[in-house]
Amino acid sequence: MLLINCPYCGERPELEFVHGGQAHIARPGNPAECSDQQWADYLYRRDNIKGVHAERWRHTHGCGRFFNALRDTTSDLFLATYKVGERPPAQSQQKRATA
Amino acid sequence: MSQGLRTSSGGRINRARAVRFTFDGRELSGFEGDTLASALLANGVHLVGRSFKYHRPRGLLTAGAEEPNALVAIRRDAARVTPNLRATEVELYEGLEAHSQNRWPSLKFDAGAINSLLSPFIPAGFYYKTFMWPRRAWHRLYEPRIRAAAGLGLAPEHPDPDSYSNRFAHCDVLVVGAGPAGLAAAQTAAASGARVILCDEQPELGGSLLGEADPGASLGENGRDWLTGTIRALLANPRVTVLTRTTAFGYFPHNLIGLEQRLSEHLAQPDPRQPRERQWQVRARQVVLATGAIERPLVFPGNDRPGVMLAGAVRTYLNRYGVLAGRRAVLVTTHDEAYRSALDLRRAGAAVTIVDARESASGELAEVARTAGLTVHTGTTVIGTHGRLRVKSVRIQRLDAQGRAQGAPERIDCDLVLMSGGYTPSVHLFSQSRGKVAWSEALQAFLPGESPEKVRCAGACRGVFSAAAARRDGESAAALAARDCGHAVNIAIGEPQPVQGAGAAAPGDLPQPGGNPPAKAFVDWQNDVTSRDLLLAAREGFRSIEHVKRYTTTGMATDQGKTSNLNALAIVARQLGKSIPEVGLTTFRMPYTPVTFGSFAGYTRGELFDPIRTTPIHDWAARQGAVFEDVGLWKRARYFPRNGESMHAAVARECEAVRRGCGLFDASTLGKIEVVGKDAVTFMNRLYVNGWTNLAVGRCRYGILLRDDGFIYDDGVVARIAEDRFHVTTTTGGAARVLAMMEDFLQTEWPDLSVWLTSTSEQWSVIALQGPRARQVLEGLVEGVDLSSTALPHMGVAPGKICGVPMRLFRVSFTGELGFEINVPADYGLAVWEAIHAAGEPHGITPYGTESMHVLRAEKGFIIVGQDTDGTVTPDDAGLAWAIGKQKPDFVGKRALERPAMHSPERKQLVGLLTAQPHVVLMEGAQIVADARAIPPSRPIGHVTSSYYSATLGRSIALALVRAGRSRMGQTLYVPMPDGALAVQVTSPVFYDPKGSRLDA
Amino acid sequence: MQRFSGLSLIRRGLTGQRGWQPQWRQAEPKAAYDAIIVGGGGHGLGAAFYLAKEHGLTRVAVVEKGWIGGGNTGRNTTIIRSNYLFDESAALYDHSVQLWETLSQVLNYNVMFSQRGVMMLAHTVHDVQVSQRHVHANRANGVDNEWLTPEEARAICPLLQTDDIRYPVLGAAFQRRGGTARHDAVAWGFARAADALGVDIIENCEVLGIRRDSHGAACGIETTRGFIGAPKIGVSAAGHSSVIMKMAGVELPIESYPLQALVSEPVKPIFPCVVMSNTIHAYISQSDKGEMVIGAGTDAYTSYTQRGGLHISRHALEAICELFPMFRRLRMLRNWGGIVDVTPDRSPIIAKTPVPGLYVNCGWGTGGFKATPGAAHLLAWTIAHDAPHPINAPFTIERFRDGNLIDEAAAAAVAH
Amino acid sequence: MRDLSAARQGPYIAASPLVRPLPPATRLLLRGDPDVMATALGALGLQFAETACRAVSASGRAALWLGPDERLLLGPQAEFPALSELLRTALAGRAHSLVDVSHRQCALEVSGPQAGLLLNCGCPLDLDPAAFPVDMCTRTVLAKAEVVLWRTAERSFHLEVWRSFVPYVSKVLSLAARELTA
Repeated sequence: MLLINCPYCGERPELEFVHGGQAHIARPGNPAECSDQQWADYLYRRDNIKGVHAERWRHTHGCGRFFNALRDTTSDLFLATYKVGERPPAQSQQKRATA
Repeated sequence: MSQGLRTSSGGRINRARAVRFTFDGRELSGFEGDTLASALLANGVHLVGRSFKYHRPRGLLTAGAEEPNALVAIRRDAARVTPNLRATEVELYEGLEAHSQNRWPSLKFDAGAINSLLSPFIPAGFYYKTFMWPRRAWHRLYEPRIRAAAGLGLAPEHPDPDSYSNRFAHCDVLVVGAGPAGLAAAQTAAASGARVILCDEQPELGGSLLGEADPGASLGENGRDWLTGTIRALLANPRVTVLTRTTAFGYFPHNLIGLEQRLSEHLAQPDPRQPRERQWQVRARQVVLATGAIERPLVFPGNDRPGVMLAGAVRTYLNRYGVLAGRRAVLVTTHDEAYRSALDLRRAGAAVTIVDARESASGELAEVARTAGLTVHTGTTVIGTHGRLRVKSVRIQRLDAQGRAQGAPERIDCDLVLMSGGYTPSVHLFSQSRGKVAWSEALQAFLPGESPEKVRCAGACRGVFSAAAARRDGESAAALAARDCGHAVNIAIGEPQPVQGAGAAAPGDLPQPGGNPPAKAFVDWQNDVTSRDLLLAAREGFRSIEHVKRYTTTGMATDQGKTSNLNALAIVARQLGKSIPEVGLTTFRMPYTPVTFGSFAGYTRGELFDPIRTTPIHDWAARQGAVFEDVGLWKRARYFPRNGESMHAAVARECEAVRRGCGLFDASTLGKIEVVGKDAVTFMNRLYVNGWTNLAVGRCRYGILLRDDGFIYDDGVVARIAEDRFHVTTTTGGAARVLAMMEDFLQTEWPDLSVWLTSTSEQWSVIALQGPRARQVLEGLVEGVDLSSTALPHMGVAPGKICGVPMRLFRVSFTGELGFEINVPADYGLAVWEAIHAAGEPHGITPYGTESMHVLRAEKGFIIVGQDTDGTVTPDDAGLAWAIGKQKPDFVGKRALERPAMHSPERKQLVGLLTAQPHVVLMEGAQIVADARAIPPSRPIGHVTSSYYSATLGRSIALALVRAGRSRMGQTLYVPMPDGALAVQVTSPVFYDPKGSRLDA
Repeated sequence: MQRFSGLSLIRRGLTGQRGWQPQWRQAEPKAAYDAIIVGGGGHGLGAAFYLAKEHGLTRVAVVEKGWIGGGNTGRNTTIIRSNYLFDESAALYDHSVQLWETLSQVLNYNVMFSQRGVMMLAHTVHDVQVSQRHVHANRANGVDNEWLTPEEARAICPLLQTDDIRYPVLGAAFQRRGGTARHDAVAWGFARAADALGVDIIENCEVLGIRRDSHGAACGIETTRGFIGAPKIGVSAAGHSSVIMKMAGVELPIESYPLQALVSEPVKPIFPCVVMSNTIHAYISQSDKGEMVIGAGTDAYTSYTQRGGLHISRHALEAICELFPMFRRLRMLRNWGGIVDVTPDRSPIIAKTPVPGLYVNCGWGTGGFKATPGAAHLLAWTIAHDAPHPINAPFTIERFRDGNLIDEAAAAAVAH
Repeated sequence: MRDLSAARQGPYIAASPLVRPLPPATRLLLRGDPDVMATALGALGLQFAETACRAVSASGRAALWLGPDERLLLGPQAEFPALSELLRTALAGRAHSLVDVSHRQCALEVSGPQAGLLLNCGCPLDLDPAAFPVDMCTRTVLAKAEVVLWRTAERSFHLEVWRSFVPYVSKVLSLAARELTA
């Protein structure tokens, strides 16, 4: 059960959250202009990074807000969490996540 | 039956309280404070079990949780039988009933022992090489035999009446293990004001000290006072939670530690209302592991006979339980520490001979032993033992530096053999925290290094073995931990001292003359893995330690290799010509020791397995004898049988009532979302397929929601309550999903929109009143609303009151009849339902359930999302393309609908099916084929989604998804069934009042 | 290859079993091969075996980062079944079950395939509809599956609690040809047989890059033990498929999640078949050693740590204790995790890729073990023919672009 | 035709020593920007503050922060018409959402020296006063239900539970309480 630092409420147990998949995949502004491949990439293609990646969480049983997080998928430790619309805090990709 | 091996005095037992117990039916007695193991030993019982594969007679090897042999079943009553418990962990209580396992007919005479004779032909992994001929024999002949021979205890057969509890907890510093290091750590952390949890698997605090003749003496200055004072202070401190009989079994991400607390296992009469065990989930800001070390056995031929035990264990049985395990002992050791056991035995009156495999034994303890008159053989190995159900003698052989025999072997008669290969620091929990362990050549052990979690190790588990040093180590670890939690540390504590070597001996097997690997030299007691098995594995190409473990099953028994892993690793490394760190350890996994399934479930069982959600009208339906079905977490009335009616008969009656008079249906479980804001209509347009701009206030529309893959996700009636306020209904199962999807789009894609969502699913109780007489029933009850068709047409909504209660009145119909859905605040639901039911008596009002609702809506060809759709159905497939707002530039799913596969003529389309024989009702899920004679694999062209007998139409009807269905109107297709294919005709999915005239009554 | 049999055991027993040779060679990587398989699990080793056995390609190498069978092959709950809903899936998984039925004899290695039956429980009206659709669809596709009443289910599995539990069992779909097998033996059996046909099995050899020639075709792999060339590269790396395929610029629609499983302490035989329940998320069978083997769900977030949260195991054991209340007193012996690569429609990808000469077998999610011989056979065919076999033709990467999803999960999940 | 406006029927609540049902109340779910919140709380006579997870209460009324744009406004049941009207006029013309959820959920009070310990049978939060001080409030989970937890005093918590989950939550608390009182 991870401990997740909600940008609004502070550190809370994973049981209050729902994972929202990879972050920063914006829905195409004008879908009609997308090719089938572009639309399929929006729906299905995921980087599935082994290492530090940006992902979405929603504090469903909490403040209800979506937010983003940088997590190292080889240790499950969080580097940062930040609100929707903000850029990921500067993290060198290789920096190993320490607790 | 006197306790033959009980010492006259000493031990932490209560000699004034005798405790009677039975073992395999034999009446025995021990004392309060005994474990089953110590009590058995006290009665001279060494034979306690039979090994897994060769069924060899086995005695106690250890005194703790790492015991591989003494597995017993404890029986309280027929429903409370627990298999595979370690006798060393079972605390004795009056009337305890213990049974040995894995032997038939008895422990002394076990037929399974035949395997021991066959052992040359059934080495490790033999089952991969045989049992393959003839092919069918595996299932009928070989496998049943193997399964019968395998397994240890008997599985419980009756539902477990005991209850289990769970608790979340938080602390600044969690200390695991209450030995010298752990006690010091807990006290230091507590002194800083930190919130501390201290847990230990033993019933008593003290850890390794409990096995000493004079606990505390080894703790340095004023050791004894410090020990008693520290324990008293910890128990009295409100900021410290002390949990004995509690095992830290798992280390999870972000310092979440799982603890298993045994609450009543040690009681003769546990209170049935109290839980048997409690599972704690502790979130600790800092963790100090003080988990001690486990003594390593030695590997030599015949090292598994009852009476061959670990030296530390014998010392514990003597000092802690007042049991002298034997009178004529032989200590076989490669480690100085073991001499303490010899000296304690000597003091208790036993004769002890010491066999030290090392060239010389010059340690201080060795000198004490010699001066005490004990004979000490050095450079000597054990080449065999003798004695079937109890060790009777050992054969030793002096070796020269090159390992060659020097002089003749010598036989020493004995009734007890102590062995010690040194200590293995317990790094299980540290390793679970994904901490890296590093090999210490000096200590011949893996020691904890760095971990990504906030954890420190102290004492023997990081190689600081002496009690005094462990105490200081615990203090410094806890001081740093408390400081990292922001608590001031008042006493000057330095950094933890680096670990110095203590000249430990290398793990592995004792040298044998001529170097050839001996027979029956056991590495893993419980799984009967010998050093020869390890050599066979290496010979067959299993070189990774993980391969060796899986091929030989060493370390895979219920003790999970606590006494075997290091020796196995060393033997394999030597065979492969590699160093031990090069070969490496296998993965440590939770749980540290086995944990009861029931405690993982905790309160989540029976009625509390999942919440039971019921509507405000549930009790009324129950009183009417309704039969309920589960829909998600909800209970929904399915039908209302009267005087023994079948579901079929009840549904026919209910449907008749709706079609002719009026019916009452509880629709409260539907999801409801209030969408409010000036951009509400823009939001709804972007989300649902329909156009909403032109929906007038006071009107409703059937909405369809897709996901961006173009497939139907949910549907429901959407009402415009005001210019900026929509009342959106969803399916029962979709309530939470749809709201989450809406919040996702609003928060992350369209944050500019000024609109907010509020769930009102449980604010409103929803009473559906359907049927030609519905309006007459309502007229007398409502006020402030005109029920006429002109004022309130089909798909209209109006505020008002009913029986003085505020109401939102919908004119909607899921039955095809004149229909209303009366939404009232939930607490009023029951009273209003009863009022409507009473008012409807003269009109033949009849409650109906979900089954009738399904039939009525199917007669109208209305789909049920989740039944007629399955996540791969588009609006056009379901014949709902008309609902799509044509001018809208975009909605969720629109782009996906333009993909080639969405326009393939071969897509499955929703159609009606009428069976050739009208009274045959098709099975839902049945497949549809074009050719009656098709034999599998017959590539079906569709399947039946909904199928019922329609009382209204006097025949069966069905809806189905069929490839190119709409272009097959009138065609005959076939539904293959086990007893022949059924002919069906493709029709329109609307079977009743196609023009919908009854809706506008 | 030394023949395995009861006789060989007895014969070698007389000389202390010292006559056995390694079951596969510790091969040193050669400079070039006809084909390379990346990933030494059951699928990869099997593909190499079929390449050699059925397609005559003997200059083949299997390259494994760690020790063979160390990935999902060594971490699953060993369940085998083919009662999948869609025609394409039924054909794929039943192809595998048919190969399982003779695998011990083909490999001369007892993989202990035990057709003890797999029972899928239905707890709600919706479950009953979904299960019966499976039964009918399977029968139409020639896959055995039968509908059982609660009484018939209890007759087969007497311990099953069907009534007075939160979600009473309303019936079950039972596939008799389904069952379990010994997972390690599958990897070792394929390795031994492939090695005997000349395949080089190269352990402790991690792939660092995929080299492509001037035309963009795959021509070899960079590894921790040097470059190894081959015109055909089949990637079968389960949870690490994204990592490997990205080395050739191929993006996949998969995400890697932790999947946990656990075993109880061993007890005498008491559990005759495999029981699964989607509604309360648990599946269970008893190994031949006597341990209850229980599968949990995936964790909520992607991860390569091969471990999961305590709440996930708790959730699985809640369900097991509900269905089998006598198992509450059993104790968990060991809990572990693997990395399962999940596609949006929960169906695998066994296909060519946009890069000529590069083939991929991935996306098996939680169902890879049951497909081992089938997937191996089809991957080998696809590599050998540079074209998919009819059975795996639908399982392309492009299906996601065109919308031809084979969505096994959707059908079960939606509760009206 | 009878007037049923007094005929309310709440959900079943399992009794247990530390848990007491609270009477029906007015509940209005307000969503909007901070300035809308400030106006609304001002109208209700409550001290506005932006701090997350904090509740303000005075003279029988309360405003619970549930999210950056979401507050649960509580008041006596009888004041429902007055409060609705008061807020409607105060917020007229302002972008906001005000929805009556008075019947959506029920309130339970968990109090006594072991209140926190009891809640921790199913709630994973640290309920030590230092971590969860008086007037802290938040949505969270209790076993398999979502609840709103608000510490109203050193040893007293106010629980908001959706109607159909009340039997379940009260039964879990009743079962867990057995271990504490023994």
